[in-house]
Amino acid sequence: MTVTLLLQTLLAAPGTGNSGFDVGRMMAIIIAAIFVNNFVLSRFLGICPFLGVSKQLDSAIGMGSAVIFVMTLATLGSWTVYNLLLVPMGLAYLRTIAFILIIASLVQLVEMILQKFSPTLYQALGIFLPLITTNCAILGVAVLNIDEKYNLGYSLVNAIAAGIGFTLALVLMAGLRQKLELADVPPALKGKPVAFLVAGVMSIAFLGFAGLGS
Amino acid sequence: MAEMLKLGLILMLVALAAAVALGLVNSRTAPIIALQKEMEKQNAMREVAMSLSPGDSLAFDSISVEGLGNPFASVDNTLEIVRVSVPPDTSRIGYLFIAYGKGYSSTIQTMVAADLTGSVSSSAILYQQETPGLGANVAAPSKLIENYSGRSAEGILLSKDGGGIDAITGCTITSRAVTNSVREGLLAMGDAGLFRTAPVIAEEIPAHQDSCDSEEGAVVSVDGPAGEGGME
Amino acid sequence: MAKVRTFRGGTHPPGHKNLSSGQPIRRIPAPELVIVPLCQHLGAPSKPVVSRGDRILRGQEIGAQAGFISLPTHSPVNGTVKSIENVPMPHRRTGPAVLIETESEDGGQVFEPWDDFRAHSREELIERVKLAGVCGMGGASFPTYVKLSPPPGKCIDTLILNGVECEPYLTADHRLMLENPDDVILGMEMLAYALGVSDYMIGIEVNKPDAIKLMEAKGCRVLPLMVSYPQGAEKQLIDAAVGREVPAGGLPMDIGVVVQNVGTAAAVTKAVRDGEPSLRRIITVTGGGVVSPGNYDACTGTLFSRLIEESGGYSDEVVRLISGGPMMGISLYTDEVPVTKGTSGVLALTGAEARDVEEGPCIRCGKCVDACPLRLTPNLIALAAENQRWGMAEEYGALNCMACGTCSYVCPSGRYLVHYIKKAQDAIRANRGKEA
Amino acid sequence: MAKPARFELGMSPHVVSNQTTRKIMFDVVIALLPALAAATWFFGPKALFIVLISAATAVLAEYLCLKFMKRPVSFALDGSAIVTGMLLAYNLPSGVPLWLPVVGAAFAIVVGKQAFGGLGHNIVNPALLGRAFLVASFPVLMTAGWMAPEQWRYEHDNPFGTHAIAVEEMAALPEADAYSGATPLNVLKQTFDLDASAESARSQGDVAEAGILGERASSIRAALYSVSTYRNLLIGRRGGCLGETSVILLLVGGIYLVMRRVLELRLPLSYLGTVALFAWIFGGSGWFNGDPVFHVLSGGVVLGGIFMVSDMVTTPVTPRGRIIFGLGAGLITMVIRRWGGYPEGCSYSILLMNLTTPLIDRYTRPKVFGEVKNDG
Amino acid sequence: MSLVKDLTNGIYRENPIFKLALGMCPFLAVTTSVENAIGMGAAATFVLICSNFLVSLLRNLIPSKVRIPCYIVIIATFVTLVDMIMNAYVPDLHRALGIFIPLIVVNCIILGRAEGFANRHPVLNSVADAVGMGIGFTLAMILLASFRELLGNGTWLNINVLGPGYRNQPLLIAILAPGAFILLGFILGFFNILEKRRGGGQR
Ligand SMILES: Cc1cc2nc3c(=O)[nH]c(=O)nc-3n(C[C@H](O)[C@H](O)[C@H](O)COP(=O)(O)O)c2cc1C
Ligand SMILES: Cc1cc2nc3c(=O)[nH]c(=O)nc-3n(C[C@H](O)[C@H](O)[C@H](O)COP(=O)(O)O)c2cc1C
Ligand SMILES: Cc1cc2nc3c(=O)[nH]c(=O)nc-3n(C[C@H](O)[C@H](O)[C@H](O)COP(=O)(O)O)c2cc1C
Ligand SMILES: Cc1cc2nc3c(=O)[nH]c(=O)nc-3n(C[C@H](O)[C@H](O)[C@H](O)CO)c2cc1C
Ligand code: SF4
Ligand code: SF4
Ligand code: SF4
Ligand code: SF4
Ligand code: FES
Repeated sequence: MTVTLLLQTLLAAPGTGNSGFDVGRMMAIIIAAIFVNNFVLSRFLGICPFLGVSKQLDSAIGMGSAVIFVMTLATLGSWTVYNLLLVPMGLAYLRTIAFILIIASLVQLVEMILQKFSPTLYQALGIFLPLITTNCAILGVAVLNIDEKYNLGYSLVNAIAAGIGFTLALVLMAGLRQKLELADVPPALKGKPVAFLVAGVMSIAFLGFAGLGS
Repeated sequence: MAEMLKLGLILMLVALAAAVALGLVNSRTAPIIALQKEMEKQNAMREVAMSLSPGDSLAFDSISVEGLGNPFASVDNTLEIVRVSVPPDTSRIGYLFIAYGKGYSSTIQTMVAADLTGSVSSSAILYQQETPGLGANVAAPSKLIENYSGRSAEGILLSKDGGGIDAITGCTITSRAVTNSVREGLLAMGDAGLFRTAPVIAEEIPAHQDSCDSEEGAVVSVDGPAGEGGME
Repeated sequence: MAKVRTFRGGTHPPGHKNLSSGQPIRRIPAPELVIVPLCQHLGAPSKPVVSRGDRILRGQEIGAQAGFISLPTHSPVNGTVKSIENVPMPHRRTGPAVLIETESEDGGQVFEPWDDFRAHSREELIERVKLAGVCGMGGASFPTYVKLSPPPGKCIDTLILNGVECEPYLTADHRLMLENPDDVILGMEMLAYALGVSDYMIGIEVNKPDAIKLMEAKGCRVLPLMVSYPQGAEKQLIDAAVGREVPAGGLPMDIGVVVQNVGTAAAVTKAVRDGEPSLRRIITVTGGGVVSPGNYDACTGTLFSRLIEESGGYSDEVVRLISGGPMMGISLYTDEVPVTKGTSGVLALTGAEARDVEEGPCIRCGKCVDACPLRLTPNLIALAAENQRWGMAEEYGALNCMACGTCSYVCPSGRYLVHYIKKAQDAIRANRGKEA
Repeated sequence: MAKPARFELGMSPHVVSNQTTRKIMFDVVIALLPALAAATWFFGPKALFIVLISAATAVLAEYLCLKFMKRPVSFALDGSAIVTGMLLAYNLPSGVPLWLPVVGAAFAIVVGKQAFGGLGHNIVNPALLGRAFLVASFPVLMTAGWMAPEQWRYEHDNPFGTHAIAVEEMAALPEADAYSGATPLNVLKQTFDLDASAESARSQGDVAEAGILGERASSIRAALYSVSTYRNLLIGRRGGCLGETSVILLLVGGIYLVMRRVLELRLPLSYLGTVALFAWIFGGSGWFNGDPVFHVLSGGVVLGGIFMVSDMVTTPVTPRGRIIFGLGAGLITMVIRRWGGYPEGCSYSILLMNLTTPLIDRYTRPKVFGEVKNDG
Repeated sequence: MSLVKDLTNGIYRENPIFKLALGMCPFLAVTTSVENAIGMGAAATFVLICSNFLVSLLRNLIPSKVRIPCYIVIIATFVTLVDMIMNAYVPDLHRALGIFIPLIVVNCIILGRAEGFANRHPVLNSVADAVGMGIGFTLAMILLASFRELLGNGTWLNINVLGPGYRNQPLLIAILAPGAFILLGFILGFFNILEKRRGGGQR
């Protein structure tokens, strides 16, 4: 009884008593977050790790998985705190502070838990976790979910899909950069400039997804 | 242990100071923000509703109709509608509502004024974040929304979809989003019985010639003066 | 004729074999001065055992075997040792050689001729092959006796004689099979006996139908092969002939096969039946750069210039001189280099024949990938090597490359793929050396 | 008879095949000519003009870049820039202003090719990048510049000409829309829109309206999926980008390339095959009732399949990789056609798959000779 | 002397964007117009100055173990302040900058300067550093925004520059996402060339 009530509350759109989870809308959110409004290539979120961790394919995959993981957790934490704590208490203006603290402590927690219980996973993801605290894609997804007024279900879907979209861009970028390492890039454009050009080219290609799912 | 306590205390202190500072500023800015929003909306409402009865000063009161849904509106499943009247007469001369449509890159909000027969007298884009130079052109006084005027739900459909409204070139998605959201809003209001007759071709019945009478619709609540029943 | 087989990949450069394939082998007498290199085989050079002024006999050992992978070297003439010095070699570097002033060319039967080799034990036969200094005549000049003595545990079941001669222009093996089939077949039986295998055959490409017919008529088992370069490479030949893949980094004997060139077989026959060490070989002199191409039977230590003379000298358009075939041969700046046991051809190319394209960037057409018989990605290895990314080159399999040149041949951008890959191999090996 | 003092030295192999990059590129130019003839026939001399301007700009841009970067300018004449310029022009509607190909070709060469190091180093197809750049920059010109075939010969009195897209039922569509969206795929996309409207009418209980809309959609589709449409698509009498219309003449070019051993068939076949398969699966209004023939013949997939999927610089080099590339591009093409914002997905699908090329190459590198046995 | 150095440091020599490549997301996202660039720059500069000031002031009071959390709280506080103030007084700009205002929190220029500079320097220097970094960030944004607005819309700070003919058919892509990446790529390349010229001249 309480459990159903709790579930209903959690799945509800904020501000109303309705719960709802429409598969069609979920698909639209997923497609939008991965392809149409890709975090990196269209929304400009998470550019720093996108540039910083895309030199090697392995680290790109590691970073991507870590981001998906943390995004999901951060969404869970931030959505719950915001809608079940801050809003009822009239403290919605503390959103930014609350979210950044939630994310920072979540990352700490995850790091500790991983280190203790799954050293292999920690080995794989560990070095990326501290980087993630100050990654605006994570805070971005938490804030976007509130701005879009998604209920918890949609928020989680959006978070996972955004993480996948980030990973997709990162992995493609890593492949392309490894190819470019052997290319005869003009000296003036070597390094960061050409990385931005690659991102621009990717971003143009992703325009092909425009309108998908709408 | 004492060390930990001390650290925790310092952190608490900092957080507390922050919260207090923010609370203070918030208490200053919150009313301004609310007022700002309200002013914006009032202005938009006045501008759009003017077409219902040019020259008169108007009064608004909002009603909410349960069951009129719009998945993109902030408030699920409830289409918020404002009744327009010319004071001191309390009889309505038409309605205002905001239509929400998912466009190319944003949810576009269109404010629509409809007369009692269900035909649009004017509309304006309240919010959009479409591509500048492309979809964003709907917000510039565009032929698209001007074309709604004088049409009822039936007529508000893109030519491509078999209706008579021409899309903005290269912006089918935006155009369709706006058009369909307006159409759906009107249809929903018609279904709720807010219009006096079943929607008719606008030219046949002159606008605002009738007085207030029965509202058999599923009106649930009639709020006080505009501004408190938020249309956000 | 049996089913025609082949391997996957490869290419098909124009053969140009008819320049010399109709020319019977001509025996060239030894020149007045023979320059006998002491490192005609793969492995450690033999140690000189004669000194200046010594009078020596044909077939006499002038260099002693200097290790396991090494062979003795013999004098091809009767004469006087003039000097021992470093001379330019066909592989472009210099190497030690014994210079001998020729007096005559008779004798040379230094071992006891065996009428019936089966009357002797396998070990005796292998010992004879070693003492006679026989090494592979198909390219790598690997000491043949080593190949005949597999380490314990390796079980050899198949012997393939390599009569493929897939390099364009070259016809020495072809002429040998036509003119001296009995020596080749007898040699093959001797090799089979030494290895203890009963399954042996000879692989010949179908552009030599007369050789296939002749060998078959002599009762020899022939595998006709489609014309494709580099079918003569042993891994590809084994794949084509018996459908087995030599493991990467492994040797043919790992899968129970030994491959020997037809010329090697003939040399074995000479050593066993006639008791004569390895002193001469058959060489094709050809290309548009010589007046009348031909095939010659010359003794080791004969200068290339002498062979060219025999072929009527250079034509006017000659630009490039190559030891070996056009695909794997080495270009020389001088023709004053001696014939070795491994010299299969001397090629003089005109400007029109020789490669004359500027190198462009790789356009990733994938032709090299499709053509590489070892299924490497030559374009990627080369790119990595150009950027000194040795680790990446190794990851792409640079060490497997056998330098057959197929990739460079097909590349429309004229990229020096083999060159880059070889550079990567050197760097990788050097790094390994450092680490070790 | 003279013996040179010294022979030239060179690395083995000392002989090479007679295929060169320049020959390959000019073979492609030759193979593109039949389609150019069709473009000129159907869209007038302006089409020819656009192609010439685009190719000339491409070569000039390449020359200037090479000069600026102090690289051998002879590369500008290796033919690849001409191919890029021509293919970009082939991807433009014939109604565009003449400065558009200049901007597009310059972008294609400078940003799409030279910025990454020139021939062989670019990561995506320069011509398609140029097109996508133009679509994003000038969406109205690029989506409304269609001309009806042979219109130029009928002056301006009848924008449709007598043949138009040879779909009589098109007359049922409002003139303006039909004109600006005169390509077959545009028409098909509009039937999907009609279906959607019918669906929403039905959900609102307006069954009659739904019936009418649905009827209209399927009657237009029936006209599209017909032999007379196929015939027009084959010969090129239809609206569309100027180089994509005549399937037969494109195929003539393709066969020439195959004969000259320039075109390797794995990519085109896997691409076109995948388009056909998914066209059947979801290219229609529901499931498993699409028309593969219509989908393969219309839009740019034949042009893309023969000339762009096969641009070796930006597609995988490995045999298996090429098949995977074709599969991916075919799938994305059909997804965009069916559900995306654009009527045609060919160019974006190839661009998107270009991005995956390094990954595909990496994971499909063939097993080195002898490695299989080693594992066993 | 050193105050001036601290001030100019961030403008060119250690420009947060061109040299340090920090804070890329807001940089790319809000440079669609010069107006937005200035707004974002002002907001970030304000937060930078306040947080550097406060951090420098409190640097001896806060134990190092809780340093980072305290900084985060301080920065987030100022960000929220800016958020509320902009929302109240410049609502249009607030709407245009959208989610990137709260994201100033994670902009590592700010945390980076708090941790890397204010933590070790006196108040005055810290403020100078913040002003310099803020100006550097703002100027960089104005540079990119100028290109994007001019090419993509034909205007500069909403002033019509390139004429109605151009505005009819602008290079729309410049204000779209790809335009930001590509233009920034070329700007960085241009700086590389400049740098090399200067280096070459000195040698
Ligand atoms: C970068 C970009 C931005 C676009 N922005 C919009 C937009 O804001 N509104 C819109 O309707 N279409 C937009 N489109 C175009 C749509 O994807 C689609 O092509 C168009 O709606 C088709 O309209 P048409 O049928 O009128 O040509 C955009 C396309 C691109 C590439
Ligand atoms: C270090 C080394 C050891 C070899 N050991 C053997 C061997 O034990 N048995 C054998 O049959 N061949 C052996 N070979 C010979 C090779 O299998 C091969 O015949 C030789 O490298 C020449 O091949 P090619 O002419 O195709 O280049 C060896 C080669 C090398 C380089
Ligand atoms: C690319 C390549 C092509 C070769 N072609 C031939 C050939 O045509 N005939 C031949 O006898 N050996 C050829 N070889 C050498 C063989 O691989 C092998 O070493 C030889 O047949 C072994 O016999 P041998 O030791 O008697 O020389 C080739 C080697 C390579 C790497
Ligand atoms: C079969 C073939 C197809 C080609 N297709 C294209 C193409 O679609 N777009 C293009 O810009 N260049 C194309 N080229 C030319 C060339 O590969 C191109 O300029 C390089 O991508 C530039 O590095 C093609 C070349 C060949 C041989
Ligand atoms: S290259 Fe090697 S395989 Fe080919 S003919 Fe010459 S020796 Fe034989
Ligand atoms: S030279 Fe090496 S890489 Fe090239 S084809 Fe031969 S084996 Fe393959
Ligand atoms: S053949 Fe030459 S151009 Fe083609 S992929 Fe190989 S190296 Fe590149
Ligand atoms: S904190 Fe943010 S802006 Fe700074 S480097 Fe990290 S991701 Fe980039
Ligand atoms: S500012 Fe660095 S990830 Fe967004």
